Amino acid sequence: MRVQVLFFGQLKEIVGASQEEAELSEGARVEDLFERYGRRFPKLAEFRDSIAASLNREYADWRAPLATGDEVAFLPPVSGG
Amino acid sequence: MRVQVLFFGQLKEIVGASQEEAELSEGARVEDLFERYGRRFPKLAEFRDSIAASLNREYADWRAPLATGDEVAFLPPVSGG
Amino acid sequence: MPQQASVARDVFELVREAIDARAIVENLKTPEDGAVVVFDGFVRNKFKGQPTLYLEYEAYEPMALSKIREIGAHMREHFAIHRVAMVHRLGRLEIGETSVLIAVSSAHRAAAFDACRYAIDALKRGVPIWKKEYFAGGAVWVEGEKPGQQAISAPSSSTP
Amino acid sequence: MPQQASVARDVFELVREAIDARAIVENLKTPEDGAVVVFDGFVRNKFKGQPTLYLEYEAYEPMALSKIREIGAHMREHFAIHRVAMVHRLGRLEIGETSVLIAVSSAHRAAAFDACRYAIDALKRGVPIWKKEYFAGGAVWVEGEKPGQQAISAPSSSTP
Repeated sequence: MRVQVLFFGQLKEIVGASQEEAELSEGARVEDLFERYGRRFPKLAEFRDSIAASLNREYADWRAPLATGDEVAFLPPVSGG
Repeated sequence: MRVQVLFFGQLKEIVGASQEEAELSEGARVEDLFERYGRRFPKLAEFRDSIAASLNREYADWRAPLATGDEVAFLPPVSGG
Repeated sequence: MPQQASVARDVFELVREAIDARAIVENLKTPEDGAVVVFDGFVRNKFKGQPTLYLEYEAYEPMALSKIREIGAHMREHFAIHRVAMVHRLGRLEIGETSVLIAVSSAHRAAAFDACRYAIDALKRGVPIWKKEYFAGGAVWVEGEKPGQQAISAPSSSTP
Repeated sequence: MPQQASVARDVFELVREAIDARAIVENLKTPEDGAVVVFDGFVRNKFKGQPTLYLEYEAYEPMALSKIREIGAHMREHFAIHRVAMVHRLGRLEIGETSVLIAVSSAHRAAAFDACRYAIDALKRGVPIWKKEYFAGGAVWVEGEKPGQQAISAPSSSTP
């Protein structure tokens, strides 16, 4: 299945892209997607505990299962306001 | 001794004046001054419990002693803001 | 070295013309702050269900101004704020016009919120200002609370 | 018969131009209200002691807007308020420029204060927006809090 992956703030700078498509095997969860990027970008993995994940623009559990067409985003600590 | 007496809001309308001079005997207190006006304007006396008094532009006790040249004001419930 | 613009210039005023909220707030902001909290109180179109035509504010002006300044001093003493503006309008006001504007700047928002709330509570209970509502059928002096110093120096539990 | 002007028109926006606080607040006021509380957050000239040149905000825009709307819905549900405006600016901002404006109108001031404070707290912890500070020597993404839904739906004890 294919999902959209979005990166913001410093995560975007680590990955060098704000948006990518990712091909995953059936049954993959949000955390699997993050781990894949963490292997490619070890610095990203360090952020794991301070990052929130969203699935289709709602905050999501790391164990949430993915489906084709989903939009996943990795959100570093926010600083709006 | 002579003191200035000020009335505001509905008290001013009851008394029909915003400012008067009053001649008092030595030793008179704020409450004596108010009682004098209460006798002249019985409607004023009814307000006694909801009125505050000020002496020289500071909130004052009803038992505060007066001196010549003092400025006394009778302040009905406030409604600024 | 502090910039000129950062010199504290608090504003405490009773005015008879329209209150220019924008000018007051912009004047208050300095680059050291990060937050301004503003309370804008304005004339409602009804009083106890009856349509208001307009209203008039009067004050014991010298005492009112001195009490407003005391509120400002209390704010500085109790809240970590930077600058304060408190302006109350007197005379005739039409529906929707601002009667009171309180603006507080600070580096951290909690202090500005707390101080602004204290200020309007203290003003409404401790500053000698009176409001008269005019209706089609007549007029009435609005009775708020019996005024007193404790509203300024020892505000109730609704404010920290 | 209700006036046209009194129809509730809440404003929830992400903008890239200067925020016109006056227009937003004036648009919010209706004759039924009596109070508006405004929070105006603007760019400070320093960050951790270092002089800031300017800064940039970015957002996960569709999610940020939807979370801002959720904050508005939560405000209506929990506070007796009349109207709400929440506007956040994105892109490059200079020192002193407003980054966020929240305005809340109500008949009674306590509700407007409580709702406005909840709104800025929830926005700062629950809305995906990020700030990058630019200094003479470089730039840094400001790290606030780990975001999450609980900032919006179950705010901490600092707000009622």
